[in-house]
Amino acid sequence: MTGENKQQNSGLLGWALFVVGFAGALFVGWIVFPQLLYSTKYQPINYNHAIHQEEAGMSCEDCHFFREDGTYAGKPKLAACAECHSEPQGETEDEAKLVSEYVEPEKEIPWISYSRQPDNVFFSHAAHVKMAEMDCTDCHRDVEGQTKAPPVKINRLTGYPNEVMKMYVCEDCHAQENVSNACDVCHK
Amino acid sequence: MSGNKSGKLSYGMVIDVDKCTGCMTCAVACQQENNVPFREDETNKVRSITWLEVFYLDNGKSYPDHRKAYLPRPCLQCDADPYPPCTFVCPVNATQRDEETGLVSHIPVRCIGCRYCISACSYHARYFNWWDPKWPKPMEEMLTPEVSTRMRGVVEKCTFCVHRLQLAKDKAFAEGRRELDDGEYVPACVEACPAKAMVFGNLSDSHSEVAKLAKSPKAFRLLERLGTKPKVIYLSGQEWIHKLADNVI
Amino acid sequence: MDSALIPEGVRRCSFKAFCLWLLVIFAVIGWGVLGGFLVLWKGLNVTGLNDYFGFGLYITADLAVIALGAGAFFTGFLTYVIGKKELKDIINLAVVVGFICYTGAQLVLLLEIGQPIRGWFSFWHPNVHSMLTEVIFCITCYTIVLTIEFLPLILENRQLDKVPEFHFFSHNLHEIMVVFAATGTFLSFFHQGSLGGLYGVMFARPFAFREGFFIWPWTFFLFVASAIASGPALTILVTMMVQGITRKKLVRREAISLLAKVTGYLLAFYMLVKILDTWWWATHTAPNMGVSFSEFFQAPYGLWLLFAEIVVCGIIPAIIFLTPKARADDVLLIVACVLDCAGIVINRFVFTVQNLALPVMPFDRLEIYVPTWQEWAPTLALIAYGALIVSLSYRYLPVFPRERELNPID
Amino acid sequence: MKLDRRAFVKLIAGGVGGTLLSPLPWKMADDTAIWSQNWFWRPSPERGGATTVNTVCQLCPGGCGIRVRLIEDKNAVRIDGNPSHPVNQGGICPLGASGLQYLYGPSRIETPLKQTGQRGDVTTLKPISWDEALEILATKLRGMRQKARGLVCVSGKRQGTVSELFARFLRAYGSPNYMLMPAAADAESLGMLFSQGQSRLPGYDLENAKMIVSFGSSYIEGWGTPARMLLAFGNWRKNAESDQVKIVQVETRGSLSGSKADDWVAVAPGTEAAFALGLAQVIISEGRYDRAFVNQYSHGFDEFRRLLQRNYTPEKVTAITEVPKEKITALAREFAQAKPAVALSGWGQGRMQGSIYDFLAVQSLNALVGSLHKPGGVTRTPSVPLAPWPEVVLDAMSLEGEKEPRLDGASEFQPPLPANLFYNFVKNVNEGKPYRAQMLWVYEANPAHDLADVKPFIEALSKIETVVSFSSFMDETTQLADLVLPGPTYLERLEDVATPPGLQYAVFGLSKPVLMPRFAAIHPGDILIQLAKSLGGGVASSFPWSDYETALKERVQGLAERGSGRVADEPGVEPWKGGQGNTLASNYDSFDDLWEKLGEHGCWFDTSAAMPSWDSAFKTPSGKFEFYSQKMRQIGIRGNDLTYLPHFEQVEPAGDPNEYPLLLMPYETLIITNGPLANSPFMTKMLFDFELKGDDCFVEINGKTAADLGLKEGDRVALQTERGSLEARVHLTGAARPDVVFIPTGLGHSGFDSYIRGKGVNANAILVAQQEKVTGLATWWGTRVKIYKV
Repeated sequence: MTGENKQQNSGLLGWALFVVGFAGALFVGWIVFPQLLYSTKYQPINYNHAIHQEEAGMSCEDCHFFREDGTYAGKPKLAACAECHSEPQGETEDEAKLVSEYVEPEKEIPWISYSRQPDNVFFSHAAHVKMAEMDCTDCHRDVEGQTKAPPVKINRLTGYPNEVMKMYVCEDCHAQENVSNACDVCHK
Repeated sequence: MSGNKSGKLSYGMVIDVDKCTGCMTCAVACQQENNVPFREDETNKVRSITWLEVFYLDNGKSYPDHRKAYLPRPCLQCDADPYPPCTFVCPVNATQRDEETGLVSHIPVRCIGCRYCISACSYHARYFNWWDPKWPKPMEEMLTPEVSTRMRGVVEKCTFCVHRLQLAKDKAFAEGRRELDDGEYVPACVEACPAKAMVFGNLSDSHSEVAKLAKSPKAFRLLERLGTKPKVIYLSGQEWIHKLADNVI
Repeated sequence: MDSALIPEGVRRCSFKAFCLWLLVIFAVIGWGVLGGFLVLWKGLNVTGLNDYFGFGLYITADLAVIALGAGAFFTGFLTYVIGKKELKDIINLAVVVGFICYTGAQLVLLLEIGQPIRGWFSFWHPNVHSMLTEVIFCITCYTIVLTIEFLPLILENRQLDKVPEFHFFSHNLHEIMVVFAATGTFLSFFHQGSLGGLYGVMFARPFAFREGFFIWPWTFFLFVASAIASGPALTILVTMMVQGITRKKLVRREAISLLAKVTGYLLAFYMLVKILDTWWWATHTAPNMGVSFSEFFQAPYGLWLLFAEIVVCGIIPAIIFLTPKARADDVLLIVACVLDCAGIVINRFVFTVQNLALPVMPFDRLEIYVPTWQEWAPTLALIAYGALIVSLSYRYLPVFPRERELNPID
Repeated sequence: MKLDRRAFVKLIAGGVGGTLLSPLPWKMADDTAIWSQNWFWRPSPERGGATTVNTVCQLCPGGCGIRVRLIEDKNAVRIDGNPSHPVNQGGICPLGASGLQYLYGPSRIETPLKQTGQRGDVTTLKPISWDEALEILATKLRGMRQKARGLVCVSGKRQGTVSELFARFLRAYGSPNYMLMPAAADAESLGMLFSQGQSRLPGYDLENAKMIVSFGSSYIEGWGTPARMLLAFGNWRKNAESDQVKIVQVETRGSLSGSKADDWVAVAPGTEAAFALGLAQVIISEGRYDRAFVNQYSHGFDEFRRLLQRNYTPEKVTAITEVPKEKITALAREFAQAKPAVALSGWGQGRMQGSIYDFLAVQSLNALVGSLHKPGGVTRTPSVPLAPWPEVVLDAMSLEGEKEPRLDGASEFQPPLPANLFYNFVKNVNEGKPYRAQMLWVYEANPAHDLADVKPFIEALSKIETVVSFSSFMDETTQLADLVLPGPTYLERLEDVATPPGLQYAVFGLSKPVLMPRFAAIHPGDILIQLAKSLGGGVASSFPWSDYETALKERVQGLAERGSGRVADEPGVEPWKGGQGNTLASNYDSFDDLWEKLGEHGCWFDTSAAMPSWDSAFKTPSGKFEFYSQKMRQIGIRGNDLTYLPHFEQVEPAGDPNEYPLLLMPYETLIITNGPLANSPFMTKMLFDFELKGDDCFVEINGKTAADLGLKEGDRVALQTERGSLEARVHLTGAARPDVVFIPTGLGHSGFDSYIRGKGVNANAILVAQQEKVTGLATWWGTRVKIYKV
């Protein structure tokens, strides 16, 4: 190999390496990193939204309702489940677990919340649902017809599930809708 | 009115110093409401967190002409133009004056603990967490969920119980109302005051009790000459108390 | 042992003696690190700070060293922008001192804030209205500039210079140093001014507050003036100290005298402006806020501080600097430099501590601030850190370009 | 092929470029920002639905209506005033507002404890089961039944069904020794008996008064019912300038009550009564008294007038009180003119028994201006029409006990003198006469700390074999107990709360458990019922109920039967308005309805019986108000004319003036709690640093006196009296009278938790109580002291 060739080759090789580094970093950044960032947790019981809606004929508000003082109750308490599930309603393993591990010993089910905001955040469901007339699915996953409770992806760094809304999302929407973005509108 | 942006809401407080009996209930109610931490020894007053501090005043005379009074001091929620002294200086936007309500907020999780705001406030209304707050085990159960607990190394201060405004709004929204009625939002100190020496409301509403009281000839503000424009207005019929409120040469 | 690292053609003390010297320095630094560690581990409760004194020794030290670090930008400005070539003798040292001051300040600042791991929030969530944001941005940028300015000097080390890339790089850096000098001047000029603003904007604190014209441009230029009137004094002082310790003449006396003369003019100008500022403040600003001048000075923060700052550490050194005979005298020159530097420290102390100690509400009381050893130790370690960098630089880098010429071996 | 430096740099450059174009750095920065805001050891308060439950506060006898805010029905997170409650109308006091710090307090006792080692050693107080604890107690009681008189009960609660059950138990068991913690009420009930013929407590219609003269009463610092007094004060100050209620504070110390009054009359120590008599003298000699009342409804006016003329002319009163006579005259005229005007008595917070004559002097002043049983004046606290329980079944042994003298010797007087001579009791136990005290029960009281002149009491404890504490907290008395039976706190138990002291209308409060008891505590009422059953005989028959709730309901039946009054279910009711005719319609129709509503709202009140009619007002021999007390004579108290007339007796403070040149006076404030509890952390936090600094408390002293003694602000001094010495720091203040040292009470705890333990000193340790010759009631307003720098 002549010196010139060597030079050329090494130049090409250099650029190739640049591309390798570039592509590798993109791969790590876009594909590997998100995998590494989250751990997966499973709900204590696989809740079947579809069956409650379709077969039990329940509406969303039966479980996800506003309290009298305007605060939002979120997930139902065990007492609500126990109304129907005092004994297993079917053959599934989850059903048996529900009754034996939670309903009978009167232990609240430790549901993992997909989108619960941290302590220092006040989120008014009333403001968004009643006033701004937003749909639940504007922020939350659509659970209609869902037969399986999806696993919860938890950010290893922050400790929050990936569906928890970030502040910039709130800010952007507030700015867009011309709603106050003052800190104390949401923080406490 | 100050040149900064003010909405039709301007929450303020009137404290009648003559009615105040110095019972400290306001301060205790505040600590309970806002999860204010406490330590075994709180006698170093320059390191003790009391969102609502009660100052001791006396007329400087001796027996039997001696008279004293107590002056409760929440955060005065200054309206100064264009910014309150404290929010102006914060490098990280952890404290801010809400232009719609006039409330001065402080977000401890954003705070980096530089204490510039503490230095800027002439009323000592801001407090630094010199220690990690700790509650003896069972006492964690009495913490109010509406107010997040703080951590070592951040500043905190009275927010006029802004979480109560959030809750009141929640209730109003759920009932389909956008506006709050008078008295729906009241800070814990005002609610607790047994002598009803504290009145809270919207200073921009000329019909509100606070707005009327604020115009009383007995009304004064602390350090009026500094131009901080506090939204906490004091009342007293006593000259010596007025004299202690502001530096006048 | 380390002779391979020492620049060619100069004489240095024995490695043993140098190690002994470093040992002393490391002892102080170790003590400072321990103090700093305690602050980070246990929190700021180990300091003498409290809710009255949100700022204390750390901030005083920070402000003082940043002001004193102005020697770097100003000497650079004189050398490269104005073209005072004589000052090339001293410019390297000025840059080293500036680098020490700015990096040291940042380290202390890390201890000073309650949440060091959130310190970077001022970049992530900046409040553009805050003077502190401005200061933090400028200091960070200027630290980078100073590092870049320091870099070619480091690369001129005998061993490093052998690496062709380094040689090439440092050579090129030298070529464009004027750009960095200008950038540094610009940045430093602005943040020295905004440092003054840091206090001037605290309108609820009558001691520091100035009104209207006296905020802008007055306070701004006042603080710039105070920095450039004292920074070069530190540069001179360090030079004289290095010369004294090494018992060598490293810089031509003309260079020192020239810098001293310029410092003298600047100090005189600063004093004039400062006195005017004090007079207006005492007779107009303060009374408008309901405070009398005498109320500002309560024991132990008495009028002696003002006297010390203006007369002892201001007018006297200015006279020495401006009197050709006096500034030609080494002892008098050192005295003047020490006084000048002390003056700036007093000034920053007064704005930091006395400002906060004074009761603003009439029923409030005067509090006294006593720093704990956990505050003193890192502060002194900051000085030791300076000594370390200067020592290492002097030993291994060609800091004084005329050293060989002035101290020929044999 | 070699990877040279250049190539490597390119690889890195590519990597950096790619990374910057990926979300990695930005997401990392953002998540790091969030991570840096999370502090995992920071408590995260329980979230969930909030409810508010009404109940009644029992931290002091005030019985304010409170609302407890609960999260998920289990975490109590706030206590505030119930706006519907007539007494406090939504207000609350610092003690009440910090109530959760008692519920969740670290000094709560979780199980019954038994002293297994030396008494007083807390480390050997070992947990035992409830069964074992009750068995120990029952066995002991069975064993000493023959000498039932040896059982003594000290209750800190003067009213309410639980206290009544204790009294009932003692009676059924056969012991006459049911004692109460001493208080001004002891003198008040005697004074009411002597002047009006009925042992009732005065009720003040303060809300309607135009002028108030307080004789040493800390009217805004804990006298009466704190929240009610603070509310009343706010209302007095609400009026327009022209219509202001005038408040005069007659007191030696420049207290907050004095500063907040329109006028502070700084009398010489202990001479408030003389000042009252001086006012009376001016009013009579100038003919400004209420002739209609005096002529029709009073007895002994002439004797009273002659006494005043002789001994209490302005000149003479000036000599005693050191108040200029012009001031006496002017104030007397004003007091007679301002109708209605009322004079308050009861020193400080009303914890001192005081002198019967002091009470009579002030009450006579009220009578003179016609403020007795009139709106804006003083009447008597109405009784609540509770149904009586069945009579106590007395068996042979309890009949034996009936005949025994009480340990305090109160029965040496002709019955029915309902005196509570606690200091006689302490003295007699120490002297072992007339018989030995074997077992002491302590309920809702902490005498080992709270009793003024506490040392003789502690000594007396060592003479008693068994001490049983019913406290929920590790207080000083409980530390000295042999057996501890911790009750549930007020937020976890059912209990009635009687009409608070000083109120002019009837109130019946019902506190109920707002949350599950945190520990396995048994209600003292239930303990008594169980104990009685296990003792059998008359004792068991006297406690026929299955549990306390049944016993309580039986009494509340009486309210339902009466059918008057109403449950406080709406805010804004001002029961004092409209005077006599203000009878509010009742809002319940049956017992069940009443019980349910009481549970929901916490309070029943009745304004219909606010003022007695003139023919039922006085049960004296003369049927009138007696300036000259024939009732005393009738009871069998012997003496000269002066004995039966209100007069001023100078009490010489204990101690030799040469050795102890200064006077030590205790004072009480609202922010340092007295009584069975110690300060909550929230309250202690609010003390100024000239009240408490580190572990040192401060005594107030005048600058001049300090200069004489060479003392500076903050100097540490020893305070020495005949009883002993304490160390404190001095605070120089113009509020202190020269030559008097003022010391706060309520500090210096050795029990409770680390938030209060060891802070300050207990003033009670060096005070000397002195007993009135005629009644045996004790005063301790002043003790001679010497102080010196240490």
